[in-house]
Amino acid sequence: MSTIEVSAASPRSGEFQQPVVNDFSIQVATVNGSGSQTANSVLMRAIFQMGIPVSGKNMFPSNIQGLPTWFTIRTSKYGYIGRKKEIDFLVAMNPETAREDVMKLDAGSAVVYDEPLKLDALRSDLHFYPVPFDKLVGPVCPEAKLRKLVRNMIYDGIVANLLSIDMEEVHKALLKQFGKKKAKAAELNWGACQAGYDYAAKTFSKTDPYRVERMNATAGKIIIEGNTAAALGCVFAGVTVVTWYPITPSSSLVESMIGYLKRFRIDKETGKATYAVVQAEDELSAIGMVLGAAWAGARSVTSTSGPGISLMAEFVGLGYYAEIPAVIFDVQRVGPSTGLPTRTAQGDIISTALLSHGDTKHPLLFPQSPEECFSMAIEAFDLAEHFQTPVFVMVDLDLGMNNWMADPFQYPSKPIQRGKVLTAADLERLGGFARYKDVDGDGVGYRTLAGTNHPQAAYFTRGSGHNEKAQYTEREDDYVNNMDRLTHKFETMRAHVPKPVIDYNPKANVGFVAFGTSHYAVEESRDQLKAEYGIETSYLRLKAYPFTQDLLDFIRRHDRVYVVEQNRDAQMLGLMRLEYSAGEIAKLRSMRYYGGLPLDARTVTDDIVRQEGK
Amino acid sequence: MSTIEVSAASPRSGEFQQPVVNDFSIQVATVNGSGSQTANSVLMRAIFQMGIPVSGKNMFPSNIQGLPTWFTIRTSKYGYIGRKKEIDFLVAMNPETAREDVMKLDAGSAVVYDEPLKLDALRSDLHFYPVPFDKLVGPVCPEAKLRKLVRNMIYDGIVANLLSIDMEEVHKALLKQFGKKKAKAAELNWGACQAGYDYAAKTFSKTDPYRVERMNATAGKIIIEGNTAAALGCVFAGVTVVTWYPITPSSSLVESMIGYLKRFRIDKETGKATYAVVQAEDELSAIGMVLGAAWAGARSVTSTSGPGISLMAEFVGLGYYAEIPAVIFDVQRVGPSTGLPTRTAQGDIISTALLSHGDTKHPLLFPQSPEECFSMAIEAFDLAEHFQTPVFVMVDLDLGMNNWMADPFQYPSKPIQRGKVLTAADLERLGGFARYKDVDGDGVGYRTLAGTNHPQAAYFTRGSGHNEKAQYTEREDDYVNNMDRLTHKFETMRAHVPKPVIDYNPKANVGFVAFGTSHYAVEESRDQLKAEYGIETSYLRLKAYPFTQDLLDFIRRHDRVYVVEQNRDAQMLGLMRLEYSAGEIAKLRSMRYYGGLPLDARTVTDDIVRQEGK
Amino acid sequence: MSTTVTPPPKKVNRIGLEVLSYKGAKTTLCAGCGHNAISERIIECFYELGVQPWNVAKFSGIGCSSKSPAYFLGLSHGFNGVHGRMPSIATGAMLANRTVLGIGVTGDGDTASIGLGQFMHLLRRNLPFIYIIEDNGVYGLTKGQFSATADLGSKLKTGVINDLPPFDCCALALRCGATFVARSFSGDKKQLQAILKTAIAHNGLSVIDVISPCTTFNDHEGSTKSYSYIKEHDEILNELDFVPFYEDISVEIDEGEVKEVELHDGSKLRIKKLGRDYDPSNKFDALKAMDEAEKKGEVLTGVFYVDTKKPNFMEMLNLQDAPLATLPESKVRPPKDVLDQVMEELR
Amino acid sequence: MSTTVTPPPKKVNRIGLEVLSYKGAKTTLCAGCGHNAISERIIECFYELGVQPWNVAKFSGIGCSSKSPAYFLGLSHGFNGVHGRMPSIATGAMLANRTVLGIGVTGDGDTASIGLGQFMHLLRRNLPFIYIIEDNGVYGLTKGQFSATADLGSKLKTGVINDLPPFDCCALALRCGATFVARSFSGDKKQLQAILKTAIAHNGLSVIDVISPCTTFNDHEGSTKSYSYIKEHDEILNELDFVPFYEDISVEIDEGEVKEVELHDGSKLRIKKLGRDYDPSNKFDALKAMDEAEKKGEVLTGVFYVDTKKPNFMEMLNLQDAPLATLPESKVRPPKDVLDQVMEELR
Ligand SMILES: Cc1ncc(C[n+]2csc(CCOP(=O)(O)OP(=O)(O)O)c2C)c(N)n1
Ligand SMILES: Cc1ncc(C[n+]2csc(CCOP(=O)(O)OP(=O)(O)O)c2C)c(N)n1
Ligand code: SF4
Ligand code: SF4
Ligand SMILES: [Mg+2]
Ligand SMILES: [Mg+2]
Repeated sequence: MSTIEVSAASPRSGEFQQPVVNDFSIQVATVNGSGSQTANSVLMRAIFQMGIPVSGKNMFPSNIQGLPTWFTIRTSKYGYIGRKKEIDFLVAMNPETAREDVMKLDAGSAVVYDEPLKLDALRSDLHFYPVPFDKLVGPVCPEAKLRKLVRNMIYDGIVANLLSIDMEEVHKALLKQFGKKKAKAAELNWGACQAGYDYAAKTFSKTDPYRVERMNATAGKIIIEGNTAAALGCVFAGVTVVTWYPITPSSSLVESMIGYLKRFRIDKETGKATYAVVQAEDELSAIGMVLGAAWAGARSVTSTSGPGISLMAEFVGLGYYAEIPAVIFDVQRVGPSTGLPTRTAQGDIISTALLSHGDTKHPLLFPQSPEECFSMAIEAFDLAEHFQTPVFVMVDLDLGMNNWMADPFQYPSKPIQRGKVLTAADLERLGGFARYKDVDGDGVGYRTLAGTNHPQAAYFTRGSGHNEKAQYTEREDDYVNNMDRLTHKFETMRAHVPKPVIDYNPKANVGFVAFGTSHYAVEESRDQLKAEYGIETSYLRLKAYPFTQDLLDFIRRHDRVYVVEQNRDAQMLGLMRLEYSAGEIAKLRSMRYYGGLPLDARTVTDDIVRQEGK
Repeated sequence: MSTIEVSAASPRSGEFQQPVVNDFSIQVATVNGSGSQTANSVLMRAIFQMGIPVSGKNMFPSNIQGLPTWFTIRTSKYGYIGRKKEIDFLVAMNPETAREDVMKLDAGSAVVYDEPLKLDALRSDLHFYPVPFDKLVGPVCPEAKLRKLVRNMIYDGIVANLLSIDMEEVHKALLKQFGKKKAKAAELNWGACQAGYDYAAKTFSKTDPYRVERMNATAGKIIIEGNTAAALGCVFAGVTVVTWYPITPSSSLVESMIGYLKRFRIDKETGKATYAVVQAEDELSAIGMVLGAAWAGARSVTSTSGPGISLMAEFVGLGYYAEIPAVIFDVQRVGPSTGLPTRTAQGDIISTALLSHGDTKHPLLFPQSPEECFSMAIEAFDLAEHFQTPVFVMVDLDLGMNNWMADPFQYPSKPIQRGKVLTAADLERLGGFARYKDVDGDGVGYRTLAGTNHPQAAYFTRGSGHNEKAQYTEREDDYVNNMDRLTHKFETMRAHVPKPVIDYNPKANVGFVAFGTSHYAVEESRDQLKAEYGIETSYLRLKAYPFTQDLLDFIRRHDRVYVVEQNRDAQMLGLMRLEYSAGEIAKLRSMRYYGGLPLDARTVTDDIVRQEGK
Repeated sequence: MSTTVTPPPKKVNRIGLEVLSYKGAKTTLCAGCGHNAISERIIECFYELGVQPWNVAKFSGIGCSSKSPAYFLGLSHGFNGVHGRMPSIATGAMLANRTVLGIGVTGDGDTASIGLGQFMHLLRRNLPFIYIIEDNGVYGLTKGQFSATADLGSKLKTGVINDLPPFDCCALALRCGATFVARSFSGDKKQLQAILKTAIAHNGLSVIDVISPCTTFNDHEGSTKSYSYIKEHDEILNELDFVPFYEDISVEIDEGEVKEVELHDGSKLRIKKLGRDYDPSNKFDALKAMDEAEKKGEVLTGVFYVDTKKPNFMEMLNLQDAPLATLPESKVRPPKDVLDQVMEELR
Repeated sequence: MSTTVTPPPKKVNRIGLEVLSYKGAKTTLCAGCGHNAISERIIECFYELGVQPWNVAKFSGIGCSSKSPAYFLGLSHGFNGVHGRMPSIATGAMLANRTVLGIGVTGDGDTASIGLGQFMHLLRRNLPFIYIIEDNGVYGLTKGQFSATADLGSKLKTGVINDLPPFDCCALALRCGATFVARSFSGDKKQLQAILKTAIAHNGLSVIDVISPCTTFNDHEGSTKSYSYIKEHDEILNELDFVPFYEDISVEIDEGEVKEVELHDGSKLRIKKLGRDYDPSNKFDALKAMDEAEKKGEVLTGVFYVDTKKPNFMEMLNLQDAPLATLPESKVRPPKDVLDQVMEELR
């Protein structure tokens, strides 16, 4: 339990605080299963509708009901949507955590709280707004058993009033949230919301500096979770076989995919499904089905998290060695083992890149936004089929399960790429084929699909030693040739994986390398470093492993390169160490965070400053 | 099919070949399931009994009967027992491979073959000895159905005569091989052996230069397979729970352990077993049982190969994070996937060191000889219980399944080390404990065993987030502290793992680093490099991961350090790259072989010479 | 060996412990979750029978159900493993220390989906162990997807209907080697207590499938694992009466309709058949009863099968009576002459 | 849809292929291995029924048995996967292309030990697929350890006796959802042919447990899976006669003792009951017959169960008739306006 030294000075007394507009964070502390999620989404959406850049992060426990949950909403006129370390405006609804939540705040922060908690006794340097929620909820919600839920909507009204959030927008957000079907519920909740607003209006004289003002920075944007975006990506990638085994934080990816498939992938003419979704009995089965389906020509995908990846190790080695396309989403959570299932991490990087015994290497993609969850899902299928190998899309809980502002997704510009598949006609023309022959010099052979109507279509797939003709062999030369071709194939991939996004700063001799959700902290930290310490930086955001030439160039052009990642063992840096020469490695530094929360800019900045010795 | 240019010159014609004594290799080419194994062992043992350093390597196919098998016996007065690349003396019994076997030979080699194969027509630069095996076997083996087996013993006689192997020793070896119970079979085979000897004596005038002479280099030594040695190690380590799932090349480790346990581990007083062996339904279950047993205080072990290691990935992560001792033998075979199940490799190094999702790291031991299979088995248990973590012993097929000369094993000098386990008395004294508290500053907490007769003995073990008291937590600080302690524990291990064996050569600026069976090739290659190219080398033989300070010092003391390993991706070198600074990494070079055969010195020498630009 | 003890003072059991010594941490499961009720029953039974808590080990996989061992027997060692693999962990632990009483709590997903293979192989081994399935037909902790025990036609809140036949864990247990097999309902206090106590006294593998509704995700109209559905369809196979070894049975009731089974520790399970003619020592009777219930759409609860004779895993392994975990070095490391002998053989 | 075709010329089948087109590579299994005989039967049946070889896909796990797909149907795609996980691979492939005829060959270790979980879950799904277990009670390829189908009391060459009860794959298949369940013996050419042909014609999951002795490791005195043991204990349940759809049944024999089952493609299986009264469309009859045989120590072979009505996995999934694998982009990528609509919903 943290015990912060607090200045005795009351904020009310004298010294005036500059108004803080569109640049603060709100935290709502409740318990899960209490239905606060709706109220929080409405709040976030209302701010979004006012054109203000906003992000929402849900910190929830690994159970279903009754444990502490925190939802933080960040508004940022600068467009920063990473986590903000400091909480400026707290809504304390959970008696269990209220004390610690309040003690953690910086002086000058504001606290809306449930009156009976008497939090104002704790500190004198905060702005307190006590609210008698139980008193207020009674009149607006006659039905006692609904009050637990409706209660939450009251704080929306309170907050709207204190932060001058437009109630029109709140109402609109609320209606959208409940949808047409739940009109009655919407009305009930709107009543509660207004009650809160009115109470605040007549009770509080605002003393804190926080408020919002309309902007025009969100026009046309959408709000979506990364998992939903990835699901859409698969649907538009033309996925045909989907297998899964539920696991947090991956489940919602497949569950939303199922929803879209049902809506958009039933064949008009036949009324039948153009896809198959199987909830497998476990992850071994899920990946087995994916490999079987892909082998027979389906675009197949499975989604899981760390524990599932570990269980897939043997099968993924088969996929690598038998050369079968597969797309596997790893929505990462904190490990090792069960770890923290509802916290975020980038901790499966190296073990996934090298997954399975023997000499194996797998391509990984690292989406950073919902837009990239969508586009990389499509790229992943093309890549997997082009290179006939399992491809991993490394999402994390923060990206997958939190709500993100995003630009509407681009409809795929190029047609689906199915890779080197020989049809009956091709076979007729060629008079046969050798499955594992490197015909084109790219290390990728030609394959046929079961059921191809030609007597020469067949070949025998196995995880044991095979020659170019896919025949069983134990010969030293056959085995070595095949393994060398696989290496060559992996090298060829470098030119085909998504290229990094690079911001070269001619003034910088320090460079950042980051990927996935670490991006948001790095982006903001760069501004902090420059503004506060005059440290100029360049930035390369990785999108894929194997690395492209760009990374090497980037390292060479800087004196020190900080690889920022959310794991303990500097795993991405490790992948670089595995292949780079001493000269580059000498320049690499590590910035790691592994506390399970979405990475924030201040943590990055402080660490870099320390390492830069400033 | 290789087609070698061969000189027309016949060996018989003119030029005299220096006799080659105790320094050549014999290869017997047969099919598996034909019972040649006995004949080969007898041959090897007879030479061994003559005091001549000898090694035998069986190259067998991944089926049970009827495919080509090669057994090579190497004699070396210098004591080299690695594989010799060149075959000097071939016994060609397998029609299927005879032609290629012969074409591969260097000029001047000798060939004993089954007369009908007419191999002498193939080349004129070899010494051919045709033998009418079917004619010879008839008289000595009236029973037709036994002839297939007895036939093999004939070539023992032939070879004994041609190489002047003492028939007394052959007889002794044969009797030992068959044991008292099979006296009749022994007699029958001895007859065949003599028939072969006599036939050779009266038929051939020896033209090849190869023969053996008595030495005194094997006195007191034993012949044993690495797996058997490891099994004995476990028995003398006081193993109490053994679980396994059959897999080549690991099965024989547990099967021989079962044999010894039955003989030596039945309690005299009670007549009951002081151990439990369970053939599990698969490797997930095998490792689960090991973890459960070790958690409850048993010394438990399982043995498998690559595919099993992959299946254990999730559970091993639990072992790491819940901190449970376990000993896991990985008798490595060629991967990825099923690969070549009956060929050897060192290909699971990096994937095992980093096995499981999230941030995980595991200690690995690398036995190089039967002696070390025995001693490291014991060390592995002590290490696992001391550090409360899974420990892997990385054997390979060559060491595990081939016959090796070895010194008799030393009886353990120190008592069994059970690590930090609190008894009821301790708890009484301490008045409780915190399972994951770093009391001693070594990162290792104290544990209690289920069934400890004390109300404060209990704690709750989980793979999810926990604090020092082993209580469930999702707190950032708890999680980070715990993960940092685990890192500290791993660092502490460096001082406790077996130290490398180092041969510093003051004249050398080139160093070798090798481990396991790569040692034999390196040892011989060093002599070749010095004798043939004047290249002086130092040598560090690794025994364990994490690395000790010695490795760092070794690298620093040399300009170039070649890491020799039997895999494609330079996995051990990779582990060094993950932790060393640029300066050291700049010195590291890789020598890799991944053809599935035991590594030979010539292959190493040629590659080093190439890299050294000589 | 049944002895008469003077009834212990009101607030403590026969080994002098209060019920508090059998409780665990505060539950984090949902209010009304069937699993909580089962935890309560476990606490009561271990308390009432006076089992030494620190001679018990608890095991579980992953799931809401698998969390529950943290909420009972706080003085017992606990091991919350990985999803679906509890049987192997428990087997290892029981082998390491056969003197410890082992109890496992798992879910239907943990047991019948990902864990089916381990469950089935545990059955073959007849390990002395109590295996409880808290069966709600869904994956609670991952928010309510169907598990492999979901009944045909059962409906999710989302409207999805299950079209795959369920695994009946009791039927599998019966066929594949468990020696005490029963089904109960988290809401049936008396029946569940008798079954749990029998399992505690039994010297072989006990498999108890307890229908335990998930109030949050599977307690609605259309679910076949809801409280109301079970209450309507619960068909009680037999009436049970457990008599601990340390209690005298004074009143002998009419033998005609009661079958008495003497358990390993001398306790007795008295089974009163209701209506149907049924012999709980006969596998095939049990299977028939289940099949009929299945046809009629009944949820049959009670004791299906009990076999006190079949050798358990420890016996098959001819295992030491003393725990392997703590055998002294003298028992587990053979003397030097043994090594010398082996070396000689290899010369 | 049964049509009359003029009998094809002597050396080719009705689609004009010679038997050679149905053979595979030379076997690398031991001489006398039961698995080789099964491969022969497979070759014959596919040839005689005139199945298009390149419209067949072969699947297996790891083991001697699992090697055998390389030794038949050389013109069919084959997938030799990992140990015990063939069911998932096959399921995926069948979903990708439902028009392909899928046949899986596996071993008792592959199916009942490491693979039991996948096997059981495959059963639930009633995937249209032929699942053959080449059952020798041991792990052949790893040199003869007991598998989970080894019978109680069976002895290894080393003298070790099996003391764990076996899994009966047919009983499990029956209970858990397979719609054609049969057991045969690699040595019974006629029976095995009729069963294989029925499986080829069946439109659901066929599970065929074929006792297939391991001559090298489990064919000795004391083994219950040896040729001689099976020959002595083989108890034939029913006599089978398969009539392909393209052949007229002229002679109608006495209905009294023959049950005729019409299969999906119009072929007919005619089952002549021997002695015991038995209805192969009744699960419970089948289970009873098995249980009795078990008690008597008989190895019951024949057709246990056939159900041609139960919906298969493709139907449950409401799957396209055309192979998913080759659906055109127009069918699998929704048009732009759909994406726009979704984006609008998310604004
Ligand atoms: C390997 C692995 N896969 C998936 C999960 C996610 N997961 C956690 S609990 C659970 C299912 C629990 O269902 P059940 O066993 O029925 O327990 P219940 O919550 O219903 O009591 C799943 C799939 C996991 N923890 N580990
Ligand atoms: C994961 C894994 N574990 C173990 C093995 C070793 N292995 C190969 S085949 C086999 C058993 C085969 O037995 P069965 O399925 O009965 O086939 P059979 O050889 O008897 O025909 C085993 C254990 C493996 N290949 N993969
Ligand atoms: S989700 Fe269901 S199973 Fe989980 S605790 Fe809540 S009620 Fe129980
Ligand atoms: S070992 Fe047995 S199962 Fe394998 S091929 Fe030989 S006889 Fe067949
Ligand atoms: Mg459940
Ligand atoms: Mg078998």
